[in-house]
Amino acid sequence: MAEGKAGYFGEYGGAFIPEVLHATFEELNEKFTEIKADPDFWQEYENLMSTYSCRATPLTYADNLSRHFGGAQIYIKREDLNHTGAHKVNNVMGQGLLVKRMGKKRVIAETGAGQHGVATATMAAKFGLECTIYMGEIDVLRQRPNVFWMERMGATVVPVKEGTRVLKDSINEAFRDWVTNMDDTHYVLGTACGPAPFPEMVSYFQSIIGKEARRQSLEATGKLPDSVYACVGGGSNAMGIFQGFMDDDVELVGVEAGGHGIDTHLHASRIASNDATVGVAQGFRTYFLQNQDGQMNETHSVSAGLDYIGISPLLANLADQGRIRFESATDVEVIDALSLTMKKEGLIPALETSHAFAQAFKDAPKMRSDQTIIINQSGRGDKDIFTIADAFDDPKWKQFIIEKARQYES
Amino acid sequence: MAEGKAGYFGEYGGAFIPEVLHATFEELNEKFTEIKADPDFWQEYENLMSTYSCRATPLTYADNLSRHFGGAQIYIKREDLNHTGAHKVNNVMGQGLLVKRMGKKRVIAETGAGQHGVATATMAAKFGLECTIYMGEIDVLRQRPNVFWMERMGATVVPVKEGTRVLKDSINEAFRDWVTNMDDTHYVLGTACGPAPFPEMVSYFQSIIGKEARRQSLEATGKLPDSVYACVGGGSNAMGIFQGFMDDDVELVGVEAGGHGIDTHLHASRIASNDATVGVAQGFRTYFLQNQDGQMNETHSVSAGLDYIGISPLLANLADQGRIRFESATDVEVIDALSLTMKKEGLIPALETSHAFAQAFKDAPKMRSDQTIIINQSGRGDKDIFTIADAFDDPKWKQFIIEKARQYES
Amino acid sequence: MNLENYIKARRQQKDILLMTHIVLGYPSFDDSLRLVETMVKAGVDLMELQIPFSEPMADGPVIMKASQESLENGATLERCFETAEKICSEFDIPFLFMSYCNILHKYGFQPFAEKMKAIGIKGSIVPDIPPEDAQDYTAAMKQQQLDPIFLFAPNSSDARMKTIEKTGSGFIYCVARTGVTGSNTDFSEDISDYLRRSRAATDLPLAVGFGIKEKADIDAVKGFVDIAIIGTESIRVMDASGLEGVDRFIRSLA
Amino acid sequence: MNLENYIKARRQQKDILLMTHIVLGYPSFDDSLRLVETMVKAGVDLMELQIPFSEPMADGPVIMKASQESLENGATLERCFETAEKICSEFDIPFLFMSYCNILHKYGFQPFAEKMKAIGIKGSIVPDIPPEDAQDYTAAMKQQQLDPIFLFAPNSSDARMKTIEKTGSGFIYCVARTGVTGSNTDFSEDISDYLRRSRAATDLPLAVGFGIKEKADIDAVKGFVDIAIIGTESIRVMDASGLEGVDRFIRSLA
Ligand SMILES: Cc1ncc(COP(=O)(O)O)c(C=O)c1O
Ligand SMILES: Cc1ncc(COP(=O)(O)O)c(C=O)c1O
Repeated sequence: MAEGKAGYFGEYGGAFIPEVLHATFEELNEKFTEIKADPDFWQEYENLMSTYSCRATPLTYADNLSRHFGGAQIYIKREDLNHTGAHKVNNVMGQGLLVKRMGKKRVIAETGAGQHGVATATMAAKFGLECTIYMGEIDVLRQRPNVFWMERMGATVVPVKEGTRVLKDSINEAFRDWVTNMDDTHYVLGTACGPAPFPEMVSYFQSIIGKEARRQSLEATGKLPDSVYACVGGGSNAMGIFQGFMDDDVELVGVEAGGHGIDTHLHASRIASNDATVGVAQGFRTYFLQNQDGQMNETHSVSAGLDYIGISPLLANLADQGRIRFESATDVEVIDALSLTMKKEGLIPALETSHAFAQAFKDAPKMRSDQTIIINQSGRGDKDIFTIADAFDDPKWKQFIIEKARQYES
Repeated sequence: MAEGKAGYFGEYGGAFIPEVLHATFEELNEKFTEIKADPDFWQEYENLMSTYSCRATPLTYADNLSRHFGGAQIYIKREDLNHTGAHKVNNVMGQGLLVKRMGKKRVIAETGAGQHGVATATMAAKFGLECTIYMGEIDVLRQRPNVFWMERMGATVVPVKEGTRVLKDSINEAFRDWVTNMDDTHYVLGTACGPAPFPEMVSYFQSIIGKEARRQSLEATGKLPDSVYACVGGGSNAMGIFQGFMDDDVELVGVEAGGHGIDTHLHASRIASNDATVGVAQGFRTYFLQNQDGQMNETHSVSAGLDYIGISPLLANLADQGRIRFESATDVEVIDALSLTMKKEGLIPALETSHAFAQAFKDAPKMRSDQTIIINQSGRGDKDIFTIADAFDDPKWKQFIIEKARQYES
Repeated sequence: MNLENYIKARRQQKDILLMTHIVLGYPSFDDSLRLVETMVKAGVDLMELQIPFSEPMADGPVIMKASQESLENGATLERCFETAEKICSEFDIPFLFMSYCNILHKYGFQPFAEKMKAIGIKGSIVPDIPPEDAQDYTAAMKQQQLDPIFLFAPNSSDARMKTIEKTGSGFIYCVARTGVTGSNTDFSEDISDYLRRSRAATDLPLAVGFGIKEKADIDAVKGFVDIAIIGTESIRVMDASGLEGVDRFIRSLA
Repeated sequence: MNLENYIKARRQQKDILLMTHIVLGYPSFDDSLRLVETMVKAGVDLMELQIPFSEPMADGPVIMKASQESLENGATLERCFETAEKICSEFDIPFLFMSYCNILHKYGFQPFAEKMKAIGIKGSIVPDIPPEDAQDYTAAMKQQQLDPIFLFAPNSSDARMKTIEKTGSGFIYCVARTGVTGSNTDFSEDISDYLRRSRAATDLPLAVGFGIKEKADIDAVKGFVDIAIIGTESIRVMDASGLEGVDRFIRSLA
């Protein structure tokens, strides 16, 4: 997939890493090249995913939503059914197999919402690896349920007290660990960002989504979809599904976090807004939400998993090429889309995922009924209950928590 | 499967219902007979389950646990990967298709832990049915997260303030609704209990588990398992997997809730303890935990889904015949089994499910390494976080809840 | 004189008989005795004594709550029997037990029937035993010359009514509407069709219950049935205005 | 005189040179000026002025915290340039910028190099620009006769060292150990092998840093390298005992 200089996609990508990691990345690049060329590896990976998680994940026809909007036929790719509840596990298990090949004994990872942390802790338990998860202190406080599960699976969760104490800071901290322990440790990066080969490698493992979706679309409808929707944080689920349709006449739509609106600066839209500029940080070159000095901005989104400052270099490049349409959905639109999806289909998309639904719901009514779209349901929302209940401002939930707290305090 | 008198299994079963429901049950029996004889129906059911949920659910080889115990090879049937997180959805979607055939517009259900309620609310959303869920007031308070999701999916959750305000009382309340609204309403009973044809019908839909598991065992190991383990509440997941091996030389092991120990009366073991006697309640004849006057006892289990007073008439009969070995696992054993499974395999069985794991862990070390067992992982534990965190008495979780409560109160 | 004959004889003197209901042990066993006394003196013709059960599937909230409180106050089957025995010996109308299958089943249908006979109870109403599963129950009752009362529902077909009436004896309890006890029934609406079908289906006396709560309701069914049954309403009255209220209430129905 | 020659000339008079480090704007820009003054007076031979960056991937906790506080106090790139300009004009040793790629990239490598030249900064240390991606950066620096300093790590192979030394100029920064700044390095342990390999790989002067915090550490590397770099430790001393402490600390190293 890379073109031109290794590790670059157009002018994006690269590996801006301290010298001490050079050898580690050399090994990683070598092993990644090796497994890509090895059909047995992909077979091993598919076997693992079909016995440990539930791949192929289904493509669900959303008949009620389709009828409700009276436009395109809406299909939903069900990454939410994966073990641990999101597409993140695809990448993590793939890297886990790689770790085994490299003979390393320990994995580290960053996590924001906690989804990737849970997936990594799960993989580490399954593969018998030591595991440390870096998580911004603010996220540790917000996302206690995920911390709880990571710890119960034997991982050490380290609250990162530096910087803004959120996702990007946990990435910095993970790198700090790695430059100290690279000999026995692999850093399981959670999205299609970071220094090469991570963006390509994560996309490679996630491409299992698109491969399946393409085949399933043909089986279910006899043709390819007209449009495919995915939310875009770092970009891994989007790259995952888009890769199935890259060379086809299929519109690809990436939906970023619009937060309070892209005019407000309180968002995390790198491409859909005009607020981001090209920079080099966290090991790679891409569009970042940064100020004029090159300091990274704080971002905002109702979903913890989409508020990353940068975007996959692969997506930045595809945006330049006009291959992907980028849109954004505001917090309010997202909650509405989530609510409608629950009521109409009995599905609970994660808040991240609901961004893709929100945009699809804007477009579907304008399409013909013989057109079809696929929305990538990257994860399930039931682990977001604390956030979703707050988003709905549910009084009975609050009462429940207050009562529970009273029990604990007495 | 029925033998002798219709709706009876040995001396258990029957339909002890008020006259006003007679016609409703006649119709239900008729329709159930009809779909059982209709191969298209099963095909439609399998299609639905493979596109809306992720059937066939995988059979996962637990290599770490197998090695840890050094005995039998342990395989895990992954009902936890189902949409809504447990086997309950198999039954609910099956009944949903039946409701469509009967042309009814509304469904009602009882729920204890909330799992079956969530599954029913999900099905109702998907099928466009009105939905009322009865849930004991105590369970509503304990299981707020599930109530939250049911309501968000459009269901009305009615807290039952009668009786002991738990599962059995919500069943009574659901029947009270049904005797009033039987014309347009179907009662989606959640386990293999209740008046005929429910025990047989629920088991029929759940048999999809066993069908798959049998085939998958042959594929994965070239032979049938030596033993199959399932936890037993009402008995639906157990009947579901056991049916795949009923006529084979395979040991079937049902594990009931041992609570504080079967000598303490604080448990919910109907067969494994000597505390239950045959009775007629909630519409059917089986072993019940009741006092000498025939009043039902309160039961105890760490898991909300296993503390039912009765047991499936099919299982009671198979117990009489010696076809199933019944065991019990105490709360403490269950938490230990859960903890080990998380650490060794990255799997989070529900507390109910962990009973099956606990017994399997007692037996596996005594078996030969060329023997295999299957444990039915009926559900995932991450929705039990409030209960599991309490079971582990996790101080950081408590702190999190207390902080959250403070936010809400301010 | 058996129950059926008692009803038929009594009907010679009255257009319609009155059957009332209490929950044994609610509010207390002493109160149960006094309630019966009040009702009998006020002129009721027969009575149901409900033995509380922890899973009262067919009862509405009022009776359910009464049953539950009775059990919470420690009501045992033994206490119910003792009180029923006292009642039967002191008052000279027929008394029936009302309960759920499990109470009889756990005690044993035969011992239970023997006990009823010994106490002086004339029959039993058990709403969760359908005719199909009634054999042991009816056999035990009949052996003791007791009457197992069965129920018709508005949605029972003519054929079904035949089956039911063949299984039971004493009289037929016509449930006035679908649903549980204690809700309103609109007796001004036409339930005459249902009651006429019921009448045609059996030679047994007919009683009608579920939602009767004032004289007008009784008047509406007069001519169609032999007995009007007051269930929930008398508990409501008792809760609201005590024995005196009950006395006034029952007398107002005559 | 360019940086390399300055170092070589100075080494004629001293066994080993001392390079120290400050974070611009920490604790304040005024303090930065005073710190430089103290250090220069105490005899340091060259200094790194770190421009804080919000994502300091290679820094340890102490420098990271200093950077963050500087930014929180409102440090802008403009203020950093102004202060650096004042420093360069007032003190007569070579000053280098230390920062991360994005700071230069965002400003533009060429404008950044021009600015450095105008201010009087002699070179730059940017730990997250590897030789492979350094072309624009080094070209811009070299056009202004500035030195882009590159780093060796203990796990750099001989071949890799060759690549690195060809890309950079001024001197080579030998990272004493893996990990981030500010942790302990055991200089009594044998790092001589690594430093000997470094020496063999380049004719550029060698500096060693990461974990030097007392005279004994400096003595241990004397003879292997030309410059000892004090990074984190002087921030620690400043935090603990102010400018006076820093003065005492630097003098203790001579
Ligand atoms: C469910 C879900 N979807 C999407 C994302 C965004 O990540 P990416 O853009 O890499 O898919 C996350 C990140 O946490 C997530 O949890
Ligand atoms: C995950 C899970 N397993 C098992 C059970 C017990 O039910 P059954 O015995 O019908 O499978 C429940 C009931 O709520 C459940 O949620």
